[in-house]
Amino acid sequence: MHAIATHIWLIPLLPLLAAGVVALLPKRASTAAIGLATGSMGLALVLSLAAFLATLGGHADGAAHATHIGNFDWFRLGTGSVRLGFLLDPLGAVMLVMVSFVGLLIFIFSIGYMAHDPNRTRFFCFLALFASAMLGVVVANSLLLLFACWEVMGVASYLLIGFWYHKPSAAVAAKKAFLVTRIGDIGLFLGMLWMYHATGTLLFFDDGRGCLEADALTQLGGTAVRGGLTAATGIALLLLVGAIGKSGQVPLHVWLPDAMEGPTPVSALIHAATMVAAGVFLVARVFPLMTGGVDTPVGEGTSVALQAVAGVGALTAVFAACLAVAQQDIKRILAYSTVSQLGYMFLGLGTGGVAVGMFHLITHAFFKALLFLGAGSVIHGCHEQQDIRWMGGLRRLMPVTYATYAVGMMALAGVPLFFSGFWSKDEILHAAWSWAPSRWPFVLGVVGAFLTAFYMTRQMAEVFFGQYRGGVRPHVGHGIPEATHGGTAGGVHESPGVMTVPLVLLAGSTLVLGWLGTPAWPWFEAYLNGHSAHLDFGRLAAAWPMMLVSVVVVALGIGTGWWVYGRRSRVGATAPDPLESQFPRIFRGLQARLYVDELYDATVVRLHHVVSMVCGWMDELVLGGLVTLVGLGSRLAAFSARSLDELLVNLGFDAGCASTRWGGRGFSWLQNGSAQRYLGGLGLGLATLAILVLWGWRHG
Amino acid sequence: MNPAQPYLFLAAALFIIGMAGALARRNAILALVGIELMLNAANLSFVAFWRHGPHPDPQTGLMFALFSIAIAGAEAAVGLALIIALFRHRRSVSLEAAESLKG
Amino acid sequence: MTPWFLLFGGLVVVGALGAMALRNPVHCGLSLVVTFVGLAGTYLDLGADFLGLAQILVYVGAVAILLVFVMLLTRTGRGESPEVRPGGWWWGGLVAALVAVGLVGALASVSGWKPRSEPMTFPTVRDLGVALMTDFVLPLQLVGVVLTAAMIGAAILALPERRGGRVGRTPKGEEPEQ
Amino acid sequence: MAANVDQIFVHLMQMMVDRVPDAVAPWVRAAVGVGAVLGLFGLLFGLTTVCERKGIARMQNRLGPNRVGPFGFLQFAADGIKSLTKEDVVPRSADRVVHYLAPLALLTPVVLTFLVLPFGRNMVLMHVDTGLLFFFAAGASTELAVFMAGWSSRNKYSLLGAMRAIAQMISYELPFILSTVGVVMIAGTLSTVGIVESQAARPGEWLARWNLFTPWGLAAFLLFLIAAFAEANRSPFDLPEGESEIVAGYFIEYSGFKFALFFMAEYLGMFASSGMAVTLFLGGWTAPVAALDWIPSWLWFFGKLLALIALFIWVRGTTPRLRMDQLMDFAWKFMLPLALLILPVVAVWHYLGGGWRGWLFCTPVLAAAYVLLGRALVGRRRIQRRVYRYAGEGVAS
Amino acid sequence: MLGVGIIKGLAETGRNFIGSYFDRDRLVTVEYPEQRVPLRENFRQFPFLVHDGQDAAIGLRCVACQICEKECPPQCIYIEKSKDKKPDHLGKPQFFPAVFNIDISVCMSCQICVEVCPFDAIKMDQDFELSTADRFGGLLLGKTQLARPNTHFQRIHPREAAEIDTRRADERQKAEAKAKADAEAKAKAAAAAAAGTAAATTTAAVDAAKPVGARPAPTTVPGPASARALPGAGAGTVPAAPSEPGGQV
Repeated sequence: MHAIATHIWLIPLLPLLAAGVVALLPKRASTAAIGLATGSMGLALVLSLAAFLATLGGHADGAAHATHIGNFDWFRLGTGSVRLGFLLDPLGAVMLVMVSFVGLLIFIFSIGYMAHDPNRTRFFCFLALFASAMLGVVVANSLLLLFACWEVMGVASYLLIGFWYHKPSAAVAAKKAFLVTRIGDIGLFLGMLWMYHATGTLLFFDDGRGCLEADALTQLGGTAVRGGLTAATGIALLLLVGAIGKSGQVPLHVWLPDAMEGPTPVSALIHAATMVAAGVFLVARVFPLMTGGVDTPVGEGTSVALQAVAGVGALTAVFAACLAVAQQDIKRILAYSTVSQLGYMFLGLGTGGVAVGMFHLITHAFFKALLFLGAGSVIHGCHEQQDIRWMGGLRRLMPVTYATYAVGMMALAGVPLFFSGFWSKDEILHAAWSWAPSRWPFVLGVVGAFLTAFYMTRQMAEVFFGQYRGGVRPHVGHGIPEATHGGTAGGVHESPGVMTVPLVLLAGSTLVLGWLGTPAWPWFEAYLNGHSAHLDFGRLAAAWPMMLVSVVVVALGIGTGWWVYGRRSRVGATAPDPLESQFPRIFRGLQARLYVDELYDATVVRLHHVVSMVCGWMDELVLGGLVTLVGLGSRLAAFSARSLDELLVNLGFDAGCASTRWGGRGFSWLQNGSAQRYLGGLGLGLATLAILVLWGWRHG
Repeated sequence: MNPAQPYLFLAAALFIIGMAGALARRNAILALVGIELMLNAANLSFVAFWRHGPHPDPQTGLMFALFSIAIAGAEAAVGLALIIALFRHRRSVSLEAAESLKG
Repeated sequence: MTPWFLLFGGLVVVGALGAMALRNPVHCGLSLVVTFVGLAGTYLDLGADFLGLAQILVYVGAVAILLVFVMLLTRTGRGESPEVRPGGWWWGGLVAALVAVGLVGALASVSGWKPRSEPMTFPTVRDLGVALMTDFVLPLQLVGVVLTAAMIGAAILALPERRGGRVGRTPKGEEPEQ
Repeated sequence: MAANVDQIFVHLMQMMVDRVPDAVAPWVRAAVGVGAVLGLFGLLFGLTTVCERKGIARMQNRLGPNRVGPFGFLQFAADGIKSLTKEDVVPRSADRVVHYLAPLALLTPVVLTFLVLPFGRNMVLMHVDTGLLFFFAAGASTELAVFMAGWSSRNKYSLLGAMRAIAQMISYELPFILSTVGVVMIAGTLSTVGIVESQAARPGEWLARWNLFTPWGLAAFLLFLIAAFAEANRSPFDLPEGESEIVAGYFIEYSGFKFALFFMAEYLGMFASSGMAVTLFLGGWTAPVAALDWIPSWLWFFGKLLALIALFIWVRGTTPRLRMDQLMDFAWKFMLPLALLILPVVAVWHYLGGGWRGWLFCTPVLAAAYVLLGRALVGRRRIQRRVYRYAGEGVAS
Repeated sequence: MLGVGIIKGLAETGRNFIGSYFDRDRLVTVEYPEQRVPLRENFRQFPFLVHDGQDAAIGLRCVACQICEKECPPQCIYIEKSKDKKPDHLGKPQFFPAVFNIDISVCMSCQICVEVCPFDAIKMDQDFELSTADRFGGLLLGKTQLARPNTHFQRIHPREAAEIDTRRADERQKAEAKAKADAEAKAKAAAAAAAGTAAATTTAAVDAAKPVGARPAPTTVPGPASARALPGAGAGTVPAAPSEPGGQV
């Protein structure tokens, strides 16, 4: 077991190698590319499972942290050297398994989904690149390495979102995603710099010297900065900004819905399971820092950072949920749902600590990937149609997709008992309930849960129930050649096996995962904290009232959803949405995303515009002026030099030249081209030399 | 009269004849012949000094003469090639024809 | 002053005078050959037999032929232009006389010549070979380089120039215009 | 008994020299030696001319001279007398002095080359340390004489013939000299006597160590022979005096005895180079097998010499005359590269100790070089069958 | 492979060289004075005069008609006719050449004189060893040097001589037969003259109806001519006409 720990760096390396090789392959070698990428992901999965087993083993001997650290010198810098390192601990192991498992399924799904896309070699190259970056973040033991993989992930997301670059909207969305996440990354970067400045190292655990270890934390906690903030909280907040940018929390969430322009597997992989989860993972990773260096028990997170995390999480959860309600595009609904669920994760982290947040992250990864892939299969089936108004009645047409989608929907909504979503959300609500500082997060969480259940049922009703409204419709293709499908009702048909198998697998795992974190047998939390879990139904009794509350809320959500949308299925594709008819203004507001984009345009973009205007003006006037000044000066100097030269030098100099020329002509007689005269001269020289030597020698 | 002197006188005579000829003859080839003679005069003096010199063991004189023969061969080849090139441009071989390089 | 020296010395002087004074350049070339043979004889007389034979091989075998060939190539030897510059001898003679005074003076006044103690051991060809390969290996290689350079240079100089700068004939093979 | 038969001529020489006062002894020794050699080879010259004509006749299924003397062997006397009696015509515009000197200038170096040939055990006229170099130095000056002959007779054909002869002799002088360097490297000395002794059978061994019995030796021997053919302007290389093309080459304007001198010089040149070939490659006067050592050494030398002369005649009887450019190509593009290649091969042979390992390495290298150079030389110019295109043929279809 | 051709060539000449010592007939040389190559029949060198019998003066066939002198391209024949005549082989008196010179240094042995001579008097000899010390007189051959007996002619040109002899024999026989017939005709003419005047008128009428050319009596055809069968295609009504021996067919 120990072997895999030291070679943990293999896991991110394999997909990276695959990406590199695929990058070199020509477009027509797509099968090889697919094989390589999927193979590398499969291998990564195997290694991750091995690593997971290793941490389980470590767990047995009760080590506080069954962690294995492998640090090495990246490059020597004078006396010191920049050190990087790889880390394997339960948190990382879990994430490794989740990322590689979900990634593999998504790879397999995209084989079918991208079958008709000519550029699929390039697609798989970017996917493999992204997978390796994500795995890199998970196993990184140094903030620097984490930041590097963080950036590669950003690039990969830009490439994947803008995969169909011939679509202007995709290109814009990719740029937007990249820029917004960059804003978050600046925060992360500043945090990193401050950390390095304060502790001198960026390694998390360096047997005592790491920045997340006791003495560094106490040192950070101790140094107070203006405004009563300790250095630890300052760094934590900055890191939080990075997490917010990457995970698409409220202020920086605008890019995530637009990122739906990319192919569905991309959305599934990046915007559901892994990338957005990276923000949460970052917070989980630097959690000791978050708690202000003081090891507070779970739940009473009083440190400012944690309060911020919880606040942001709660706010995002509700806000995104509201927006999700009014969306028409199937993928946009899921995108907003992801944003809100991430809000829940942050809420869980803020209130309940690492275990709660991570458990929801893992479960959410599985069922959100399931939902996205389901949506992908739906879109694929309806010939690239993404607007739910043109769908409907797919229950009969795409039975497998319907079934798996239903499982995902119930897990997301939080239907009790069988579905993992219920348990993880319940944990969060429980933690939020028992959170000391304030009750508001709990309230927002409950409202969010209700809204989640509502819009999911709305989506189910619109898509799977009623009549198929997609018969005659404007062709909304991605410009990729339309593959003609056989089948009924405008050619809708069930997706091929390679797409439905992952759906079934994910559905199965969604069902299974729930049991890991139930209050009765909190295996997940125990595993993370490193001690063993034992079955105890007593705790279940203690948590009973909270479970009851969430069940009621979910029931209410599904009920209203069914009441509004389920009873009378939508008549025509262009018929107004029932909500819209009742609260037109609110609905249209929500549909337009509460004008957040416009707000940003108005503020940030205009500010930027103004600043660039100023710079342009400044450059033109100040610098331009300077240059012209210099030009003038040199012309002046040239003029004066010429006049000086004219007067003073020439006259004197010419006279000198004349005399030398005269002398030259005199001597030129000597050199008249006759070789023999030169030889004669030589001879004379020799003779006089001989005579002189003779004379000197004789008399000397 | 040391043993090498007669050879040196012979070399001097050869040198003088060579120089006189080189200076007097108009034909470039014969100037070259004159130079060739001067070269051989130098060779002869080398060998004479080697033969009757104080320490003949390292054969430096002999070697020098040998190398100078090789070089003289190369020099003759290049000189004559020059003359051919000169002839091609000036249609005549006399040195008067090749006096454009002057002040 | 061995009899051989008188014979070969005579050959040398007569040949040299002939080479310089004869009217027909080809005759001058041939008398030059006589001087070369005479010189080879003196070398043999001086005990440098390898050098003498090399002298014959190089000069008589190659340089003389080269000289004569060039005379043919440049169509000399038909005595069209006066072979000697007017007043040429006078001027050449004067300089030569001056140099002669210098040289002979130097030679005559040499004194203090230490005769060699041990008897003269004539190097065999093997000794020369060994010397060439050990003490004089650098000059040997340099001579090789010089000879190659000279050969290439001579070839390029002698071959008729062409417009395209390529040595020798034009691609279509006809003679470039002279 | 065998020893003194072997040394019979040495004893004869000694007897003669003893009878003369010591002061004059070296001169007498030299005179007698040279006289003997010249007489012997003069006679051999005559016989060879006859043998050549009879041999070539026999090769061409005809009889050859058999009128003058028994089986025609006094034919050379008849030729000699004829050349003496013939009028010696000298063209008016010829350069009289040079025209007269040319045959002498040609004959003296050729005769000089006989000084260094070891005819038998300690039967060499000039035992000197640089024998081989002397041979080549003398050989090199024949070109000048050829030029003198060609130029002095003021005749376009003779000048052309001289130019061709000189070009050919210079081109073949390089392989001629280079091919012997291998032998010098192995023998370690330039003196011909040393070379012959290095090829004698070592006391223990039964087979002599002739250079011919080594791969590089064979290649060098062939190169030396071919170059010797060219130096003597014989057989395939007799373009300079190709009767059909330019009448008789550089000795057109010579008639009578001067022509005979040229003729003799050519033959003596042939004898000299085949003698040197025998010395260098066929082990001079050593017996091929130790057992046959009782046969006198000079008999071996002359036997081999006659064999080579027969080869000269044989080749003359078979090979057509080479064109000028073929001749030059052959020298510069085949003979020279091969000769240069032999040097490293000999070095490796020496390094490998010359046993079967030497053979294993040298033969393939030399064979490959021979084949490749041969193909490069001949290969390119595939002799195509002439294709006749008639006027209407190409255009119509 | 370079040099293979030469080796093959050497092998060939070597084989010739050695072979020549073992089997002599490889050698093509004819050692001239001792061995000679038999001359071809139509080899010709210079003309000679043929004479029948042994004595040239009598048997000389030439009748000095000087046709050959006129026809000879280099004009190297000089004939002077004799004043008196002598009987030829048919007994008819003919002239004979008093002087008959041929300058063989001029004659180019073109055989035109032989072709134009109606009397087969001049034929081409095969003797080529004619070198003489004297360039002018020696090469002008007189009548006596030119005359050769017919036997010599038969030896050097057997076939031609045979044809000519048979033809001359026929002429001789025909002449004799004609002479005999003349004699009989003369005798009968004398007898018939007396009784013939009456019968003459009847035979003249019959003669006018029969075509000319009917031969009274077939003559014996000599051996060689009959051997040549007339071309079958030509056999017409004409009975086998005796072919003119020696006539050009």
